[in-house]
Amino acid sequence: MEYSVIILLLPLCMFLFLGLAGHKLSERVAGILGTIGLTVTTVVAYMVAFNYFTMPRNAEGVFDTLQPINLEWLRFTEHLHIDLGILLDPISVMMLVVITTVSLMVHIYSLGYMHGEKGFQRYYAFLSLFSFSMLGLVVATNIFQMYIFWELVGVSSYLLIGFYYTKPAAVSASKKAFIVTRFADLGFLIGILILSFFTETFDFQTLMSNPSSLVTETAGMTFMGCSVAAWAMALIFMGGAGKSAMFPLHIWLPDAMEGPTPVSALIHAATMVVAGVYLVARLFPMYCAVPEVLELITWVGAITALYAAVVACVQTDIKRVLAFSTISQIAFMMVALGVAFNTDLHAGLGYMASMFHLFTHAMFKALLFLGAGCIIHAVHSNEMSEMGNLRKYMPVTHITFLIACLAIAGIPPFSGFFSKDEILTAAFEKSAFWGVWMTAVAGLTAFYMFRLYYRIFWWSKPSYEHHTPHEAPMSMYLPLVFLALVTCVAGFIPFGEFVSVNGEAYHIHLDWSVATTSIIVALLGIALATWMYFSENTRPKALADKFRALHTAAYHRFYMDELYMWVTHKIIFQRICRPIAWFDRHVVDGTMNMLATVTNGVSYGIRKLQSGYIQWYVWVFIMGALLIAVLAMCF
Amino acid sequence: MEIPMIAYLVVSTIMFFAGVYGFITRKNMLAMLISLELMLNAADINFVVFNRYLYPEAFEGFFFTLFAIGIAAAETALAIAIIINIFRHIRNVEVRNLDKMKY
Amino acid sequence: MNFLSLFVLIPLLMMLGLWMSRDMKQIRTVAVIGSTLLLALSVYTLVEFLAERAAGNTATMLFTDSRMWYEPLNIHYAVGVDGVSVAMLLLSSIIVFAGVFASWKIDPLPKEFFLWFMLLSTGVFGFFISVDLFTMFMFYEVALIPMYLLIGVWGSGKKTYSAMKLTLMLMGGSALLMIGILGIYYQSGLHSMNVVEIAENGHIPMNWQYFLFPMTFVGFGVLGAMFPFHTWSPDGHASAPTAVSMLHAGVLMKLGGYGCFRVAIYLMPQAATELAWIFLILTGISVVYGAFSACVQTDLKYINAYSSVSHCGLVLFAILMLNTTAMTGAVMQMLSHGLMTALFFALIGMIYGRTHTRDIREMGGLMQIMPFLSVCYVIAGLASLGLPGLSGFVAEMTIFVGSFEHADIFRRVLTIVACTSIVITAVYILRVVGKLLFGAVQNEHHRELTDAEWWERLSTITLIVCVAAIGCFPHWISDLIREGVEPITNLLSQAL
Amino acid sequence: MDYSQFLVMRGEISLLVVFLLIFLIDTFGGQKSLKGLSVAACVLFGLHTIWNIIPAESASAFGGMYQISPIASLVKTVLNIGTLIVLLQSISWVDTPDVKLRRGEFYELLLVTLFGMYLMVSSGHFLLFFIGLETASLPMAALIAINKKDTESYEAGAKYLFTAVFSSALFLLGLSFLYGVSGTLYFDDIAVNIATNHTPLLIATIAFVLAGMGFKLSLVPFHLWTADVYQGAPTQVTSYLSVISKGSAAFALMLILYKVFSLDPVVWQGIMWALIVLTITLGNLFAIRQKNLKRFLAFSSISQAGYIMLGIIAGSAQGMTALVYYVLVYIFSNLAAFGVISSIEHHSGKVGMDDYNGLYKTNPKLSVVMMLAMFSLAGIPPFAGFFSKFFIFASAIHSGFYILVLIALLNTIISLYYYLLVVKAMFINNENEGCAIASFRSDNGSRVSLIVCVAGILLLGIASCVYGYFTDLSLLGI
Repeated sequence: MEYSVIILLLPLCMFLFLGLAGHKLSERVAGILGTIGLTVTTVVAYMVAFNYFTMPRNAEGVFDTLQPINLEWLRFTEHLHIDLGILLDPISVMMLVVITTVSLMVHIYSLGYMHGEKGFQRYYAFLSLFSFSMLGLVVATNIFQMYIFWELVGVSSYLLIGFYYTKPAAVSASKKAFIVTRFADLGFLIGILILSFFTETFDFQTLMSNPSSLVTETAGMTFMGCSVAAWAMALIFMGGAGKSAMFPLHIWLPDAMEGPTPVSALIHAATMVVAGVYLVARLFPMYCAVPEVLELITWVGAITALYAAVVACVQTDIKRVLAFSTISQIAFMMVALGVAFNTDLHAGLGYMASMFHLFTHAMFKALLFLGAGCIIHAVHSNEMSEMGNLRKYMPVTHITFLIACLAIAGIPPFSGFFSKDEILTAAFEKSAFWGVWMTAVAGLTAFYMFRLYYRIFWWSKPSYEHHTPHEAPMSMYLPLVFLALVTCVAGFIPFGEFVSVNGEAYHIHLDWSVATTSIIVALLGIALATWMYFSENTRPKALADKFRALHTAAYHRFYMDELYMWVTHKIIFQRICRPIAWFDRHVVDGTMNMLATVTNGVSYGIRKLQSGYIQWYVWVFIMGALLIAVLAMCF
Repeated sequence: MEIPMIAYLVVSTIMFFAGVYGFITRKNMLAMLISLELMLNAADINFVVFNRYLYPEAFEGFFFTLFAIGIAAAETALAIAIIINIFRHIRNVEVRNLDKMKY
Repeated sequence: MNFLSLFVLIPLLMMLGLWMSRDMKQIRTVAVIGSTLLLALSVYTLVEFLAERAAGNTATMLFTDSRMWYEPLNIHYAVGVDGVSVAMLLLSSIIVFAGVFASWKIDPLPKEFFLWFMLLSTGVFGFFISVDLFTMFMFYEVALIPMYLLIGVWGSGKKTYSAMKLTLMLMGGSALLMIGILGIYYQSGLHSMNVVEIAENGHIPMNWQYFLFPMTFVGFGVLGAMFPFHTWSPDGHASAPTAVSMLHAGVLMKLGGYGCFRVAIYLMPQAATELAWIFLILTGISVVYGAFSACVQTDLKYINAYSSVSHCGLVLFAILMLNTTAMTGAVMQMLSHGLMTALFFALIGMIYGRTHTRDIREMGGLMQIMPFLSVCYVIAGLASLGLPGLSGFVAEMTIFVGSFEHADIFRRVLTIVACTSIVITAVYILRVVGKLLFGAVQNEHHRELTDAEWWERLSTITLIVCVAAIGCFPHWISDLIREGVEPITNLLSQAL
Repeated sequence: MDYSQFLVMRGEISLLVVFLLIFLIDTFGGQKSLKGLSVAACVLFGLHTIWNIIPAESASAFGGMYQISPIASLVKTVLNIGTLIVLLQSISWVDTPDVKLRRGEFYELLLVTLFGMYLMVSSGHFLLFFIGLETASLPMAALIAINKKDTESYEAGAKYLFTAVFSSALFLLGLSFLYGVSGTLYFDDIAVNIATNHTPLLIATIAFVLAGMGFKLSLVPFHLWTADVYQGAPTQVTSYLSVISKGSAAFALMLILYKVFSLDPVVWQGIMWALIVLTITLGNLFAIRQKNLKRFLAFSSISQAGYIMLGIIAGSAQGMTALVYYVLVYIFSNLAAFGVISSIEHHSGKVGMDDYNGLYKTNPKLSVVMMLAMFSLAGIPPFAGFFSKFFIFASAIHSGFYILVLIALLNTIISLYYYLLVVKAMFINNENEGCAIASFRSDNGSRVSLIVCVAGILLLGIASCVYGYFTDLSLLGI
C-alpha cells in the first residue's frame, strides 16, 4: 500500500505551501485549499483502512503488519538507526481513520469559526502541520520516529495554543504546555536510550517479535531498587503521561484551552492527547513483560480519572469542564491498558477496550468541543454564568450536544456506553476494587456532563439583550451533525473484530451485570444533575457552602498549578538559576578579573624600585651580583 | 722576605669594596668617581698580582692592566665632562638632584 | 598548487581588493564576490571529496599537499581535509557569506572592518585546512587577534573591557597550546609537525602525555568555552558587532572543539582515555550551568552567549566520550550550533539595530512589527531547543545515543544530566520568544520600525535553509563526518 | 708579523673607513657640506653594509685574539642593518637646532660604539673583548648626553655612565679572578684550563661576568638604569641603544658562555634561569603602567631581552640561530616603533601614550606601522615576531626548559596587554579635544626606514629562507 505515503506527504506540502505562500493568498482560498488537501488525505486514509481490514487474515488469524515504506534517515551505529516509514497494523490504521476524520471536521468547522480572524492562513498551515505530525506519529515504524513526530506534535500544539499571540494568557499557556510536555519527553528520551541500548534496536516489529528481550537483556540489573527494564518502560510511560495529561503532568491541558476552540477539539480532545495511550498500546507486549509498570499505569490512570472528574464537577468555564472530562476519559483508557495484565485474548480485553474507547471518545469529545465552540461563538463567553436556556436559540447544537453527553455518560445505545462498558468489565476482571472505583468515576462523569448540559441549555433564562444568540453557520453545524451520527452508530461497530490485544478476532459481548450497574450509576448521576441544575435554584450554592473546603479546593484544581508555580519560580529560578548566574559573574568571572587586578596592583607596588637614584640602582646591582654568586655557589 | 700573594689580594678586595661603599654612600659625584677609580684599580691590582705570582712566564696580566688604566682615564674624562655640564645647569654636583626621571 | 590553498588565498586577495577599493559600493562588491567564491569553493571541495571517497580513496586526509617551509624544524605548509574539516569549511564559508550581508551597513570605517573580518576568516580557513601543527597554531592565532579590534572599534557597550578580556583569555589558552604543540613535536620522536604522521607513527611517552594532553585540551578548551574558562564569551559576544558575533560564536568557538578533537585526542589517545573523566565533569558542568545561567539573563546576547556555553560544552562533552557516534554527534553539533547561533546573533543584531536595546524587558510584541525577523527568530529558537527537522535535534540525539553507549554508570549519569539541558533550553528559549516576540507591544515607538531589508533577509534565509537542510537530511552529513572520525576512534580503540 | 691578517678584519676596516671619511667631512668640510653630512653618512654606511653583506669564513688573527666566524659576521650585518635604519631615522633630527652643531660628533660616536660592538662579537681574547665593551659603552654615554641643553639628556648620560663604569669594574674583577684561575685570557685556553678545577672563585667569576653583560642587556636586577636612560636620551639614541647595543651584547654574552664556560653549562644555566624569569616578569610588570612611550618601550625591551636570553640558555646551535633571528626581527619591530615615536616627537613633541589617542584618524599610516610593530613585538602571527618567538621557545623547549617557557608564555599575555594598550589608544580611543596630534607628512628618511621595517615585519616570517640561512651559518660553529 505504498500510496499510503500520500497521507503524510499531502499535509506536509500543504503546510509548506500555506506557510510560505499563505500570506499571499486570500483567506477563503487558503482555507478551502487546506480543507481540500485534508479531504483527499481522509479519503486515502479510508481507502487504506478499507483495503487493510478487507485483507485476508494470516495463519494465526491476525492481520499482517505491513511496512509499505521504511527509509533509513540517520544511522547512529550498525544496529541503531532512525528510519522514517509507515507501519500499518490494526491500531495505526484505526488511528489514521480517527485522526483524519476529526481533523477534516475541524478543518470544515474552522472555515466558519475562524472566519475573519487575523492570521487565518497561518492557522490552516499549523493545522496541516499538526495533521502531518500526528499521522506520522501513529504510523511510526520505530520508537525514534515516534519520538520525532512526538516532538513535532508538541510544537504544533505550542503554535496553535499560542495562536492568539497578542494575548498574554495564550502565550503563557502555550509555553506551559510545551515545557511540561518537554519535561515528560525527557523521560521518554532517556527511556528510549535505555531501551535501545539493551535491545539494540528502535524498530517496533523487532521489539515486538521478542517482547521480553529487554527484560532478559537487563536481567539482574537494578537501579535504585527497581529493575532497569522497569525504569526504561516507566520512563517511556512518563513521556506518554505528559502528552496524555496524566496526573501530575496534567496541568498544561486546562490552560491549553486558551487556543481556538476547534484546535482544542482536534488536539486537546481527540488526537494528540491520546498519543500517550497509543504509545502504551503500541508497546503493550513489552509492558506486559514488566507488570509492576502496568500496576503503576493503572494507579496513575485511576487517580487521574477521579481527580479530573471531581475537578470537572465545579469548574465554571465550559471549556475547562470539557478539558477535565477529557483528562478523565483518557485516564479511563490508561486504566484499561493497565488492567490488561497479559496478551492473551481474554485477559487483554482492556487493550481492546481502551482502543475502542479511544475511538468513540475521539468522536464525541470532538463533538462536544465543537458544540462548545458554537456556543462560545454565539455567546462570546466561556463562562456558564453567561449562558442558559440556549436550546431555544441553537437547536442543532443542542441536540448534538445532548447526544454527546449521553454518549460520554455511558447511556446506551450511544457509542460511549459500549466502550466504557468494556473498560469497566476489564477493570472488574482485574479486581473488584478497580471496577468499583472506575464505576464511581463513570457516575461522576455522567453528573458533571449533565451539569454542563443543563447549565448551558436549560437553567434560567439570562437576558441576551445586547444580542440574541443564533445558530452557527452551516460550515459549523454540519460537522456537528456528522459527528453526532457517528456517535450514535459507532457503538455497533464490531470493534474487536479489527483491533484486539493479539490481533485475533474478538467478539464483543456485553457483560450485563457490569453494564446494568454502570447504567444505573450513570442514571443516578444524571438524576442528581437534573435535580440540581435543571432549572435555576439555590441547591448548588447550598451544597457548595456545605462542602466549602472541598469545593474551593476542587475549584482551584487542588492547587496543583500553584504547586508547580512555586517549584518552578521559587525553587528553580530563585534558588538555582539566579545563584548560578551570580556565581558566574562574581566568582568565575571575578577570579579572572582578580588576576588582572592583582597584576596591576603588584606593578603599582613595585614601582618604587625604580627610585631614580643612581646609588640605589648600583646597590641593587651589586647585591644582585653577589646574591647570584652566593646562590650559584650553594647549588 | 717575600710578601705572600694573599696579602695583595686582601688589599685589593678591601679597595674594591671600599670603592663600592664609597660609590653608594657619597653625595658628591666627584667622590663617586673617585670610588669608581678605586674599584677599577683594585681589579688591576688583582691582574698584576696573579701575573706576578701565578703565571710569571707571560705578561698578559700586565698588558691588560695597562689597557684598563687607559680606559679608566678615558672614562674619567667623560665623567668629568658630564659632571661639568651638570654643574653648569644646577650649580652643584649633588647626585641626589639627578632624579627627574623615576618610577 | 593544491586548490585547498585557495581558501587562504581568496581572503588575502579580498583584503588586497578591499585595501584598494574606494567607496562603499566597491567594498561591498569585493566582499560579496569573495565570500561567494569561498562558498562555491567549499561546496566544490565537498563534491570533490565525496567523489574521491566514492572512488574508494580511503586515505585519512584527501587533497593533501605538503611544501617544506622551515627546513631546520621540518615545518611544512601542509594542507589536507577529511570529512570533519570539509564540514567545518562548509560551515565557515556559509557563515562568512551570511556575515558579509549581515554587516551590509557597517559603520564607521567599513573598509577596515571588512579587512579585519577577512583576516579573521583567513585564519579560520587556514586552521581547518592545515594538517601541520605549526601552521595550524599560526592560523589559530591569526584568527584570534582581529577580534580585539573588531570588538574594540565596532563593538558596543563596555567594548574595550570585553575585547581585552577576550583577547587575553584566548591568548592564555594559546600559551598553553604552544607548550603542548612544542612538547608533542619534541616528544613524539619523529621530528615532524604533521598531525597524521605523528598520530600514525609517533609514540609520545605516557608521562609526557599526562602533561601535554591537559595543556592542549585546556588550550583549545578555552576557545571552546569550557567551564571555568568561558567567561570571555558572554562579555565578548555581548559587545561584539553582529557579523563578528556570528563568525565568533559560529566558527571561532568551533576551532576549540576541532582542535581538541584533531590535536589533543588524535595525537594523545592514551592520555585522552585516562584523563577524559576530569574534563567530562567540567564539560558536563558547563552544559547544565550555561543553560541555567541563560534562564535568568535579560540581555538577548547574554542569553545566547550562555546558551552557546551550554551547546559548545555539549560538543566537548561528546568529543570526550571517545566513540564514533558521540564524536560524530559532536561535529554535527558544531555545525548545527554554528549555524543556528550565527542565525541568532544575526537576528539579534538586526533587532538591536532597530530597537537600540537588547533588554527583553523593554521589548515585546515584535511579531506584529517585524514579522519576518520574528518568524526567523522563532525558527532559530526551535532549532536551538532541538526540534526535529532542524539541525539541533539530529546533533543532540546523535550525541546522546553515542554517549549512552558507554557501559559505566558514571558516563551514563553524566549523559542523563546532559539530557536535562534540552528541557532547560526549552525554558529559556520560550521565555525569550514569549517576552520578545509575543504579547503586547511594550514600546509604542517600536511601531514605526521596519522589517528586514533584502540583505538581511538573504543572510538569515541562507542560514535557515542550511539549518533545515541538515535537520531534514542528516544522513549524508553524518556519514561524511563519521568517516572522518573513524581513524581517531580506531586509534582510541588501540589505545584501550 | 704579516699585515695580511688585517684583511680578516674586513668589516672593522671598512667601518673605520666610513668613520674616517665622516670625520674628514665633519672637520674640513664647510658649513655647506655639513648639510649633506647626514645623507652622506647614510650612503657611506649603506655601502659599508653591502660590502660586508657576504659572511666571512671562520678565521682568526693576531694569535687568536681576533676571531671571526660566519655567524659572527652575520651578526655584524644584522647590526649594520639596524644602524642604517637608525641613521635614516635621524636624518631630520640632526638638523634640529640643539644638535645641529654636534651633528658630526653624533655620527662619529655612533660609529665608534658600533666598532666596539664589532670587536666584542668577534674577539677571541678578553682584552679585546674588554676594549670592545668599553668602546661600545663610553661613547654611548656621550651620545646620550649629546643634547647639552636638555636636563633629562645629561641626567640620563650621568646615570648611564656611572652604572656602566660600575658594571665594567665588576666585570673587570670577574676577569681578574678568571685570570687567576685559568692563567690565560684566551677564550679557548680558558675553556680548556677551567675544565679541570671548579673553584667557587670560578663561579663568582661567572656571576660577575654575567652581571657585567647583564648591564648592557639590561637584565633584572642590572636593569634599573634602562628606563631612565631610554627616557632621557634623544629618541634616535634610545632606539640605537635599545636594539643595536642590546643585540650585540646578547651575542657577545652567548659567545662567552658558549666558548669559555661551555664545559659546565649547568652552573650558568641555573643562574640564567632565574635571571630570565626575573627579567621577563619584572619588565612586564613595570611596563604595564608606563605612560611615556619611550619609558614604556624601555621596559618592553627589558622583557624582550629576557626572551632573547631563552636562546642562550638553550645552549645549542638552534638556540644561536633563534637568538640571531630574534635580534633581527626585534631590530625591525622595535625600530619601527621608535621610528614612529621619533617622527611624531619631531613634529608635535609628544611622547605620551594618551597623546596618541585617535591617532588613526589623523595619521593612519603611522598608526598602522605602530600597530604592526606592537603586534610583532607581542608575537602575533603572521608578523615576524610570532616566528622569532616560536623559534626561540622551540629552542628552549628542545633543551628541556618546559617550565621556563611556560612562565615566559604566560608573560606574553601581560605583554600583549600593554602592547594592545597602544593599539587601543590609536584605534579605539577618541582623540582628546584640542591637543590631538595633527596629521603631518614625515620626512623621507624616516619614511624609507619605516617602509624597510614594515617590509621586514611582514616578510621575515613568511620568507623562511632567512631562518634557514641563519641555521646554515650557525651550524658552521661560533
